[in-house]
Amino acid sequence: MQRIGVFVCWCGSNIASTVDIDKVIKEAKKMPGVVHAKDYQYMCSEVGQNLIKDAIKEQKLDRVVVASCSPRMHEATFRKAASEAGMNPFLLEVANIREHCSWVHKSKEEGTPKAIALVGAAVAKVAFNTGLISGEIDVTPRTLVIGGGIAGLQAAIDIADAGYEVDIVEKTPSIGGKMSQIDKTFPTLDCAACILTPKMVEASSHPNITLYTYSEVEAVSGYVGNFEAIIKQKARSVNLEKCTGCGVCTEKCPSRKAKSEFNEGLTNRGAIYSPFAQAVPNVPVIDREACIKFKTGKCGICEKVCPSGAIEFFQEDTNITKKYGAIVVATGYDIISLDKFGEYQYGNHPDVITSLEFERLTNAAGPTAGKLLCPSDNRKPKKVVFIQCVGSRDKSSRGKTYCSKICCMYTAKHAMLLKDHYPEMEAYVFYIDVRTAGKNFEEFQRRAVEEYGVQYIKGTVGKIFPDGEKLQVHGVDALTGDTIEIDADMVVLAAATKAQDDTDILKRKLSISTDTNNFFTEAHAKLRPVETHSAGIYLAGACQGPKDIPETVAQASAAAAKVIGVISKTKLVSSPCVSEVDESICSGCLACIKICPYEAISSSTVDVKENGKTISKVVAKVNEALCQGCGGCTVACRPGAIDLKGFTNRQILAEVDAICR
Amino acid sequence: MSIEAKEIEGINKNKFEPLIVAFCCNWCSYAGADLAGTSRLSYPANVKIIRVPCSCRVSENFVLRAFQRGADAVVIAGCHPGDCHYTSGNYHTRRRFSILMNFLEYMGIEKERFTVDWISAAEGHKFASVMNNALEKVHKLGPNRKLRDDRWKR
Amino acid sequence: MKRVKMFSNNKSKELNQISQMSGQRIQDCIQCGKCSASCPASEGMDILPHKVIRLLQTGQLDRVTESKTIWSCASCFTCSERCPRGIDIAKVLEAVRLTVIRRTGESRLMADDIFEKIDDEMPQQAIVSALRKYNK
Amino acid sequence: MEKITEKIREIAKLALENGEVEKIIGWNKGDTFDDSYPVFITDVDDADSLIWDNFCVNNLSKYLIQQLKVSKKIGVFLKGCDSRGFSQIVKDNRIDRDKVVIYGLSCPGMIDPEKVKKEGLHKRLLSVKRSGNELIFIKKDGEQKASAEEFEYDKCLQCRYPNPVVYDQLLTEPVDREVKTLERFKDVENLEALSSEERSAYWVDQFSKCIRCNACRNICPACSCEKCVFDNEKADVSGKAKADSEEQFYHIIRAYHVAGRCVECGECSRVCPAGIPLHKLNSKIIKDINELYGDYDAGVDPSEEAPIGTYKLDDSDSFTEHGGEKK
Amino acid sequence: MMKKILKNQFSQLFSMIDKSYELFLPIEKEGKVNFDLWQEGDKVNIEKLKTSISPKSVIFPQSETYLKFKRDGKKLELENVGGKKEDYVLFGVKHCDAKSFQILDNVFLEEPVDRLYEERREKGTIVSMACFNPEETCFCSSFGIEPETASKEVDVTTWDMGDSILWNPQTQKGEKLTEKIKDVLEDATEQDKSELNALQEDTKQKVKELPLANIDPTKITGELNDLFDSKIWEELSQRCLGCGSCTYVCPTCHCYDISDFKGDTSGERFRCWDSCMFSDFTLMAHGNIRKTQKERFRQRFMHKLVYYPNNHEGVYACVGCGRCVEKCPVHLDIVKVIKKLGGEK
Repeated sequence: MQRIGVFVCWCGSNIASTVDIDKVIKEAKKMPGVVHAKDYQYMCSEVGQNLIKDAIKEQKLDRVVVASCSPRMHEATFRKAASEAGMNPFLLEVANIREHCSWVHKSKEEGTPKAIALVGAAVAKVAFNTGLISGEIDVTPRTLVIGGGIAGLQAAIDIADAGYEVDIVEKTPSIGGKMSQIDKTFPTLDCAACILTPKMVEASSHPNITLYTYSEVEAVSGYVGNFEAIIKQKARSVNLEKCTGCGVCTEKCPSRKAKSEFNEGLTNRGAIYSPFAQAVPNVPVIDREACIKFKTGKCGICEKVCPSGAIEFFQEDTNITKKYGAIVVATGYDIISLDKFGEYQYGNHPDVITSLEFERLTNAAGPTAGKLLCPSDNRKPKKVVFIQCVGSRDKSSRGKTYCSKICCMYTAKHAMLLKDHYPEMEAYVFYIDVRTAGKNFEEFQRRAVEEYGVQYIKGTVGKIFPDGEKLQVHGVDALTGDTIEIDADMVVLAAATKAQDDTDILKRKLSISTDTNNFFTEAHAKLRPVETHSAGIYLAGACQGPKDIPETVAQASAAAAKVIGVISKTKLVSSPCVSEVDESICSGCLACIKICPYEAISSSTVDVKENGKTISKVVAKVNEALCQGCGGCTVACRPGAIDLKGFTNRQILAEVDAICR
Repeated sequence: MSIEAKEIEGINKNKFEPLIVAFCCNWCSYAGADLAGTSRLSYPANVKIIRVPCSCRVSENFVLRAFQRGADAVVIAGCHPGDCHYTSGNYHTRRRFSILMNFLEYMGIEKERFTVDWISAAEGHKFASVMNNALEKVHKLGPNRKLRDDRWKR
Repeated sequence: MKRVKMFSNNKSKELNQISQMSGQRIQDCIQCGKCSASCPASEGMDILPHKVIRLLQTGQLDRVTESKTIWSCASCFTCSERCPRGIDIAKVLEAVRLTVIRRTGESRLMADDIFEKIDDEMPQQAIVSALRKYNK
Repeated sequence: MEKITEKIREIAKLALENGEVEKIIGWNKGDTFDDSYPVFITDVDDADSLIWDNFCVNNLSKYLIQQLKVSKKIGVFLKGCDSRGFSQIVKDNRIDRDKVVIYGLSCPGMIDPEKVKKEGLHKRLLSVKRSGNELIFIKKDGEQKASAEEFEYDKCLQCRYPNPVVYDQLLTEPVDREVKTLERFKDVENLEALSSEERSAYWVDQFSKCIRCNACRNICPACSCEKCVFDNEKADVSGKAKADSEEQFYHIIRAYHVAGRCVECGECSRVCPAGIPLHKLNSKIIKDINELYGDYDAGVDPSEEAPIGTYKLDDSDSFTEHGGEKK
Repeated sequence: MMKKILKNQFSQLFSMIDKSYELFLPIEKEGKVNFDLWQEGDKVNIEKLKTSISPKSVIFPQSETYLKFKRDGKKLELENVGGKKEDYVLFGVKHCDAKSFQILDNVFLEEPVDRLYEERREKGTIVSMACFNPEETCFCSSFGIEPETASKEVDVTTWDMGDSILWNPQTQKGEKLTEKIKDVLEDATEQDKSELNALQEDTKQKVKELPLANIDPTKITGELNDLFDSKIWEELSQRCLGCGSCTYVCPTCHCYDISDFKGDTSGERFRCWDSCMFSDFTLMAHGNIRKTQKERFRQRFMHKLVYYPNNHEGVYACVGCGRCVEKCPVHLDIVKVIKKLGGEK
């Protein structure tokens, strides 16, 4: 028979006012196995905790029940106290008689019996508790950062600076991401390149950072502290070591059909190309779809002209397998396709462009060397119309229900820059609402209106009619109620942001979750904003939801801090409340494997003695480090061979019985 | 006090004191119950909560045992689909108990005695109202004799 | 300009009727003006479609029923197509027209009168939508 | 059927002789007309005792679980329903398909001795032969003919898979029986139509007959666990007393455990000494699964994912008041 | 003195008995006939040869609570319950089943006497019914039972003569019952008796022709150890499912398990049928002594055909009722064992 001690907390009047403490104590003493019952005003106080500790020692208690507030509140506190008194902390259970009892019931008539029932349940359960030992996991002090945009770079650099190895895996030939395409940044208007490129260089030159550009994460297995990732390095066809980045090959390449991704298709590039001047690594890559050599076997000019013999047509995709302690997902965002928005003529008329294209057109390193010219005939526009919320806040199938968050600000920026460079130009902005929450944002947007005279129109555009070189923009001013016509030279569409298309694939590789808009979901909207539900995997930047650069950088550093918190430990403590298999009962049907969201269960073959003969049989095996203790497997297991420590079938049934008295 | 609670109060006057066993997942519904408490929403004392890590930990054995031991209704509450702390647990809950609920009804146990619902950690009100509804239904139905083990005295 | 008592919660029965008849969630409108901007018949209107919705939001049904707008609407459904909030404005206007007609209780166009009204120039849809609008 | 019996014997001999298999599992004939029982043959000479007749109702595939622990390769004869049971056992990872040679037998429908007895035909009955849809009862005192339909097991009249769904060698011409698909869930619908009071009364009455012999469990091809939860002390659910609630618990859990795995062989009902229509439990679950998650026939297509143990994001949660809405 | 009752007076007869006894009759529900407490309106079926469950369930119920306990704080109260207080009549028992009662008596009434069983036996008045229509699965003759005659083991023997039954009390209990129902009884005529003889002769013939008539347990000879180690156990048990249907329908099987039902403050200790075929039958703290179905299977039949006869001057613990022959899901019945163990190929 156990020696169970019950400790009832008054929580001042919080519990005592609607629960007759003495009665609870009296009843508790009658409960099977209970040898000691005490109450105190504040069990969580030092005095209260000592009460428990002393009783454990003096009364030789081997189980403890504390009836107090929610276990989510103080279970840890009391278990710590118990272990300080030399008892295994998992031999203590908490009966929640505050949140679940005294606070929801008005009278002692109601509260007292329920409190007794809840204590009874806890006593019944604790009788079956067993001392559990937390496991220890080794930690690989290396981090995998997926995505080489500003978020990935920031996180990587922060982690690397703390003295830990980081690998960055970037899909495209160069790190830098969306930010590298941007001309200037709000609200300070300093040039994006000027603040980004140093970070890119730092990342590439940092002794602790390894870059895998033109690479993708093929598969991820393992668990916090011990992930194993397979990284696919796509064939670059150019030797990273040999290439000096002189750029001769890219100039001489005869194929000029491919659209430049970096310039949003406003210019063409060669089959062998490096995305942009400041690309890191500054080593070109051969686009095999476009390359004549690969299509026809002839050509090979780049090979001839290359002074350092770096061209290697024979290269093939290679897989690298590495171990990591933590993972940062920083895969960024994309913008929606505009085919469904026929009324704006995007794609039909070259002078209707997206904001990102506009960035390129105003960028000194862009196709027009920074001069704002109409793509149609390179004339200088006189009237430019900006349309916001193209697909944002859109419940129809054409767009996204959420606010893309950054458009208001960058549109203000665009309009302002435009007026700044070409005061004679007219800038019109159609908006539904202007949202400028953020440090110095409102001021920034107002400057566009008040100092630069950008014309803001509350309303939107119904249709655009191409009319010679002009674009007839038919809109409405919702405030005056007038329909408006503007003969514009250029229309800039603030297309909605969206999650990357391959989010789903990555999500499955990492077994993390996404929200209805396909952005990765954080563990808790407020309190765990950079964690995912899978321990050791963190989120940074727009892959978690639309963000501007300051927020992205902030979250990246936050993720870095979280990562360091993990990999700085040599060992991790794993919760002992995990599933365990009774091999003598397990039939090896492996129904549990299908249920487990963490791939914590695998099949293993064991030799068992069955009436004399030794036969090998298949059984389920739980990887305690992977198991998060949801208990799904225990229910999937028909014979009840798998049980969940801390929440065993016996314990829960005992609670049920106790409650039903 | 919520309207439902008021109504229940009225019914409580009569002798029948139902027993409701509620299995709540640690991350959403149990926290929701805590919130109900912190926000002093009242629901009747007939509801007794058992804490499980995830709604998918609730085995059909537990449900039946509760009925055997004289529970008048059983409630299972978990995170909303898509919000499961363990990413997919509640999806399994949803299938298992869709089947079990229909099956118990087929056995002659009134559907109203078995509730499964999604209650997030932020839905203290929902927790209270779900419990109150469950109780209201049970009051309409009266005590549960089906599946009940006569040898078990309550 | 007349002063309206805003957001008087006493939504008239008819207003509910309108959202019921149309099956549209009027409260979803964020006044972007897309409907008005894309309306081909807006010249003939005294109140633009987005304003109609706004007035309905604020419970000023009468200002809508009195307006020309509801009769100048060609039921071409462009607004419905383009509305980013997925509101079928045409349906809403249709519902308003119905309410008016139910009040007065007589159709403005009888099926029998159609034939003499037909001329070969007139597109089929015009007749159909005319009947749809004026005959209840 | 005699012809096929011959075939069976040859094949068994051959397989044993050339060492293709170590053991053959088939049927033998006993003393009474309906006594066709499972037999395990390792010796070529015993092959001649094998038979195939109207009473080979036993599904031999479940024996493979035990037998394959000691044998490397086994040959087994399977009917349509048996083959579904076999596939399910393979799917449940209890046996290795490659260790089995399946000789498929298309089944004309097995004869229910109870029905024979009801007609009083069992007296002095020596054997029952079948030609087409006609049965010939051979008795000490002359013969008697009758239509097979009247004597087949109810479950056979409902059979949708008379031909094996998996086999290495088919020993018979495929048969095709027209099935009244509408009647598949008739029993269930009839019960569903009742009030919950009536339903509960019905089942309480049925279960009160249960003597806890576990025949339903032990014959069931889906009940292939090494140790059943009801034999597992730790699970704390096994009550041996003859008490209503215990029986109800047992049968509800058993039906629930075979959810999505029941192959509708109807053996549970056949073997129940108390005559409880246990298949009505499984049918209900099958019906619901089909309605909720799409038609699924256990043990037919191994590649198809079983409906329990998996999920779809847009599964409806019929039970919540607000339906299957996802956040 | 032999009596006679017309069948059209049965309902009268039953309600008469019902006045002073609890009356157990073979009652038909959904085609299945079993012995059950008779209530007005029940469908009584005395033709049915084999009830699904043998009438042992009346003198030895499947589950019987015999001890109740109550806990108050740390105090424990105990109370003996169970057994049988009311007199009862068990009507329509066939000879094979009647014989089985004797076999059970040998077990339960030997020292130490089983209180519950003893009570049930004392309170019971057994009325048997001879049978004239043995079935293909019957082999009671193999155990010296003459189904058509009056069996010694019962208080009253009856014969079904078609529109009437003949009634022959054999013990005091029998006489006492006869006295209580004399109003419906009339004396049997000579003609009745000659008809009876005819029927009995006819039955003797039928029995000889039964397919299982030639089953002979006495062929089982030889050293106990040899029988124990016989290879047939391996061979036969292969196909045993390990279910308990044979045990639970068997009129002579009498193993039971003792178990507690624990309530909160109260609970009860009960005994219930158990089957030596179940894997956990001999499960003990150190493990299971009968590891495979072979051992369990062997135990069951060695007990019936060897151990029991050895301990009870040659009486076999089988009465040839043939229920196992009918009910075994895989036709693995005692007949096959007797044959094999008797040396048949």
